[in-house]
Amino acid sequence: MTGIDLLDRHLLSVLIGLPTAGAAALLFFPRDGRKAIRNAAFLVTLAEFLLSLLVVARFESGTAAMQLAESAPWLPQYGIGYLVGVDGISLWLLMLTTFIMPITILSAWSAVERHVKEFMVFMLILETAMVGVFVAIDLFLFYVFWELVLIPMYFLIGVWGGERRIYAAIKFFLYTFVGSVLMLVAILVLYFHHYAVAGFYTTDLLKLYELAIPAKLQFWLFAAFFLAFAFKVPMFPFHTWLPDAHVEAPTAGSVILAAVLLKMGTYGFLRFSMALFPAAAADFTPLIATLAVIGIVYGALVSMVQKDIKKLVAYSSVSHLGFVMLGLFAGNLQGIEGGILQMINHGVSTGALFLIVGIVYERRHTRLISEFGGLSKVVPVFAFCFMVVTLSSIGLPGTNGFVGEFLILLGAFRTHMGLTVVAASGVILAAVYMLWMFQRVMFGKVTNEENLRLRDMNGREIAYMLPLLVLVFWIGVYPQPFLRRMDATVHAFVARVEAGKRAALAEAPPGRTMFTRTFDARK
Amino acid sequence: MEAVFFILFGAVAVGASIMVVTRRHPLSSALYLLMALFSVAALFVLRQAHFLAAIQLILYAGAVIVLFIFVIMLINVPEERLPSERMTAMRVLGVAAAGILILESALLARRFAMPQPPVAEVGTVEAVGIALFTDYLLAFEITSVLLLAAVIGAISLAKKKI
Amino acid sequence: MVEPSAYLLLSAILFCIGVVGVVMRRNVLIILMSVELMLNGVNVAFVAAGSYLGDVAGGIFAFMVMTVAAAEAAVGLALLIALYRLKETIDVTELRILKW
Amino acid sequence: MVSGILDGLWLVPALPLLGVVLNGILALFVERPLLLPAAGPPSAAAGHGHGASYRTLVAFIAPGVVGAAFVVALLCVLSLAAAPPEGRIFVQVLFPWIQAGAFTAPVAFQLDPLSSVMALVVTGVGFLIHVYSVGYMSHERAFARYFVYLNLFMFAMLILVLADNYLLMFVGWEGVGLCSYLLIGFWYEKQSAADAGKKAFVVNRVGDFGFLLAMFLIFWTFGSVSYTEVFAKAPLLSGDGTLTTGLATAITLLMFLGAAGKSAQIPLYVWLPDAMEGPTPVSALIHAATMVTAGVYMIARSSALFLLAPDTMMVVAVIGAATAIFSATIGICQTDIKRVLAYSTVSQLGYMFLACGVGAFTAGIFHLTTHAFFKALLFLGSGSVIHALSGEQDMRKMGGLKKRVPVTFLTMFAATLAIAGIPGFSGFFSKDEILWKSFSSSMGSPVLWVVAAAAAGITAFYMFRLVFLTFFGTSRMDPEVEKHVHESPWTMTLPLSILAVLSVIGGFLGIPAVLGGAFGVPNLFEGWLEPVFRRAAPAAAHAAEEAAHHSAALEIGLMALSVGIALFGIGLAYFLYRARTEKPDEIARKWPTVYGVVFHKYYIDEFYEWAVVRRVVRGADWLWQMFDARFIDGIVDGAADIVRSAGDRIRRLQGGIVGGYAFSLLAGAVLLVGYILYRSIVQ
Repeated sequence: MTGIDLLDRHLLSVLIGLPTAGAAALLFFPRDGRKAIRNAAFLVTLAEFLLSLLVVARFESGTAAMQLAESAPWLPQYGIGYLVGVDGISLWLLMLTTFIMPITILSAWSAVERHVKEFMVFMLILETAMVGVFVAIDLFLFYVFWELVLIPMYFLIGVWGGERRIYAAIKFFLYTFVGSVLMLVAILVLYFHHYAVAGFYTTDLLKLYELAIPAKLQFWLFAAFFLAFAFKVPMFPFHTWLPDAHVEAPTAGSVILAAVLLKMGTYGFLRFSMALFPAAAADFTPLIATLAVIGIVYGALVSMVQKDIKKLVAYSSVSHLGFVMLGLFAGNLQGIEGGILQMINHGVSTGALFLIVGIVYERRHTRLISEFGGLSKVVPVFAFCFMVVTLSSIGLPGTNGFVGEFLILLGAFRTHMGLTVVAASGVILAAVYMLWMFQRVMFGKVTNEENLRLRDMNGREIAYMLPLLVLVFWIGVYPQPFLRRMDATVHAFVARVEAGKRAALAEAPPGRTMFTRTFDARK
Repeated sequence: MEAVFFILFGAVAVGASIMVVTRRHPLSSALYLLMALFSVAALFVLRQAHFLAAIQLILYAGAVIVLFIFVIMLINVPEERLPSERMTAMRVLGVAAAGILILESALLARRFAMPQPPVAEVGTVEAVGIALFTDYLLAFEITSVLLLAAVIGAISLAKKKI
Repeated sequence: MVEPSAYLLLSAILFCIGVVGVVMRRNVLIILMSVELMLNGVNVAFVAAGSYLGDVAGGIFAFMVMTVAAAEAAVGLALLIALYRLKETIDVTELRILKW
Repeated sequence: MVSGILDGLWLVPALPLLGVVLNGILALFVERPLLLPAAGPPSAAAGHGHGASYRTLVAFIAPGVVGAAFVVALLCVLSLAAAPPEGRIFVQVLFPWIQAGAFTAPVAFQLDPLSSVMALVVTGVGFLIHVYSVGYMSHERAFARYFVYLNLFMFAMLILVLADNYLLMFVGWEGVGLCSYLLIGFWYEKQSAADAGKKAFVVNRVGDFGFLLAMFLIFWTFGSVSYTEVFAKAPLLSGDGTLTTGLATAITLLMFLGAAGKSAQIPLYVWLPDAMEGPTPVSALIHAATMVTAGVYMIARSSALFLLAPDTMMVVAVIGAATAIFSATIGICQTDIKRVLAYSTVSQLGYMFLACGVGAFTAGIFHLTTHAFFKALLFLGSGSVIHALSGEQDMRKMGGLKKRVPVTFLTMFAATLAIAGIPGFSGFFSKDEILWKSFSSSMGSPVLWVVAAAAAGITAFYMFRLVFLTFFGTSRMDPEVEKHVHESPWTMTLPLSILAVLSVIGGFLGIPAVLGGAFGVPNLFEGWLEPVFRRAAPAAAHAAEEAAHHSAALEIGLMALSVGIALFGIGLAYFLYRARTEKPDEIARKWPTVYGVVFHKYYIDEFYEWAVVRRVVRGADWLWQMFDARFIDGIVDGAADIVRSAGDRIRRLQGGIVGGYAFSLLAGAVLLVGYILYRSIVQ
């Protein structure tokens, strides 16, 4: 009984700690016992997922407060604490993380033959870091997890990647690191500003939310946070690390990268940039929405002309993440809920697409579209899965992609009508590039002899694809369970951002643009 | 009186030092080094540092220079295989920088006016000995450890196979 | 009566001659000797300062420097022998394995 | 409010979905393994060997569920009809689908006279085509897969017509687009088929883009996407100035873009002719009878909004008329039997849009219904011909089939008479209604009538050209093909016969008042649909009343004139393709330019290819190669290169040469001492 209680009270800490504990245990496994290592890693991630289901069970959808919160002093003299909790924004991202991990472990079953133990250890550490990012509500703790994510990912790309893995790994690392360093500076500024205003040091996010920050300072802080998150998302024009990282990363790495790591950027915008600096967010909105829309169209166009399937999917991520950003910066309930849902959708659909690419790659060791053709006939189960995932990525009604994209566009239409019209054309382009690719890979006659001997998906592959397909249809047909749990939080969020915006407008006369306001204030 | 000896030995020390760094064969350098060290020992005597002057002679002349000469003889690099010395930009710059450093030091040295000496006997064997075995005992002991390490290090490096 | 600054200047000159030796010469043996010169230059300053200030610490430091110099000469020459065996040269520019 | 049997409304779309699931299981687990290359060399035996039993099962399930859906729909409609005209609307809410703040869209079905007509047409014609498919596709190896798609299509189409809000309609809208994609590309090993499928989907998406934006405007204007609420609020909001004419025009134009994409109107019609790459029953079901009429349905459904935007109505009417005559002229020169029918479909859809554009929604829906009968029949008949000729589709290699396939000939001939507008056949009533309304309605004009009547004449001409080339004259078939000519099995001829009967008598459902009134026969169709359009838009009723001001004599006169034009078209066809068969070639030789342009479909496809497709692809390639790889990555890599080369220079200081290190030591000492000196001087 007490054990259950203890678990309940420290559920999030257990979720953070479990994978690392698993990783530590893996260190004692004999190096040659690959099978045992794989099984153990899978069991750990599966246990993590099952435990995380408890979070959903315990989650109260009626409140905007942080739930399952835990706090413990960490560096009390600096006001830094170990504070974790979930709300409607982070809940599904947390779930997505724990959900996708067992799947990626399964996908790496036979794809990773070298250094299996190290691979699994890195994967598990990565999971700890990702879970930590989504549940941390202390700025310092968040930053620690944020940076911790980089390390295992760097190695996953750099060690188990493709031919240009070193280039890709370093590019990935430096790109995101440049951003996070700026963020660190902004965090410190915020930290000292809080001291100057409130008289004590803290990195507790909820306390920082209550801080009134002058618009001028908000501008610079937002700009610093913006770069950190924009690199991670990645927003156009900061996206070029993504295709390289995706193409070179092993399948499992790509899946995690697409499903979770990119979401850290969008989540950061929501949790930090917009919530802490509402006035600056309002100022930046036109810029960000424009970049998002450029990203949507640009990503789609560039996807269209790719010759490598994986690169195509990577660029399509740029396009999809543009949708997410547009939704978040629509600033209304529909847009933000759509944005959050689309984060999940993108995790599911694009994750699945990378798994699909991984399946062919494992068999043919090539990802060039021109190498394929007519696969439908040879590998029917694969064709079916591929089709469903493709349609979900296109955003066909009845699949998850539609619900997210629809809500985003619906919300954004209210606030940025012209941009939304352009963004909606991304829906057309998505059909063009995905179907064209699908056609070239799956339809036509089998022109390459090697493709005739292709094996269809085996039981393990079907086993990890199936949950994704179920989710595709579940969110597509009945998204209510997902949306309802966001409602209260997003409502409160929109209200807070609006209030912050109004306060800032009261401070500076309306009608000023972002730059005039900021730079005038300096005189 | 001190001034005469200072100029004499100082000039010998500088001259010998210049010869050390300019001789082609290391053996000549070693002998000039010996001369420079003698001069420095004499300067020590001028400053009443008798103990150090003695040590200077015993340690350098008796041990270090002998060691140098021993090594020179041991490896016995033939004349033609001695490294050829060319003037390079870096060397010219090095000399120039050294010149500047001397100049700077000279200017700096003039600015540090030292108090007139309370003539206390600080360089005698007795004074140094008492200091070494009281205030600086730990440092002194550590010196012995350093020497031990040097001995072991030298042996293990110079031995053909360990 | 000799000004203290004269000793300091002499010390600087000896030191700088040693530096020039280190910078200019390629013969490892001579470089090692130049290092000895530099140390001696420093010692002059120590001894002079100690005696002018009436502080025994100057002498003690000079003593320590000598010890280090002896150790350095021993280890340095041992290294030289080892290197000579390996590379058959005492040209310092050819001993570049310090940077791989 | 009616209920009882109506509570089973959800079964109508659910039954085909059940078929999808069942057939899907059979397709994946029974049929797929048989089709794998590893399972041995491909042979027709796969269809009749040990896999035969599952095929029988599929052949029962697929048409069975659709038939059952038809029965349920019929029962529902009958029970709806029992209610008084004003109460003929039934909404069944199943579960909330998307809810976010004020936005809410449930999965809910609405049965009213309009959707019941559509549901009956879709399930009825759909059922017949399913039965036909069993025969037509009997040699197909992926038998179950075909029926999975077909059932899925029925499901999506029924969602489309039964939805009670725009969002759910959009689900069906995209769903049918998907099935169209799957079915056009059914023989995906054929490059042209896969291309055509993709083209259809993408062009449809262009339309969907319009629909989607229209939906956003509707939501932010009306605060809802449910039909009932939107139509109820439309007059109110337009009264208080919230819904300006400009806004209404924007909404409806965007919707029309959607409709034009789905219903293949100018400028988005290009996908439909290519869609003939799909199996013929698919062309009949999707690309003639049901899916392509979704645009018409959508406009009729939104009549309340369209009537608030006169400019849009004019655009719809003009585009409809233009499409009608434009594609009719292309139909003249086509040699592929299915392509002739495809352009004919585009042309007939133009009529329906013309009807909607002049406010005659009832006429549009009526034509939709009769067109579903006779055009499905024409396609199925052509399918039967193709089946008989072992896959030959070129009319120049047919001829004299009248005796060889009598049932097919008779039924197709009936359909031809119907489409040509011969009095007494269904097409006559519906087409003439449209012609009359386009002339007489307050939104119509004589110009529209002239264009439409001319198109009717051309239609009669090319349809009879088709019949003469195919069934009359001497055989031009390959001898090898000729040996195997046979009449189709009953599964195919039975649906043909039923559809033929409907094509002949279907028109009597909606006899124009001017003809029927004399005999006391009411216009059943109009009476049935009237509540929908009156409730939605009193203005429509107003327009209809205005039409009544014109004299009956004028109406009869115009009717006779249009019949005359049609007969002239038939006569010309007889002259050119029966009496003087050498003439057509002569004409083609005489005016090669004109003939060439028409034969190549006015080079519209080539124009799109040149103006849109190639530009976009090249532009995208440029973006990738130049902007992404050179510019952005140039900056990124350039920054890295600067750091690297700087590092490379600095690295040389640490070249491992002791002198170098000593020198930097010396330099450091110089600087340090210099600094100390400087400080001591400054102080």
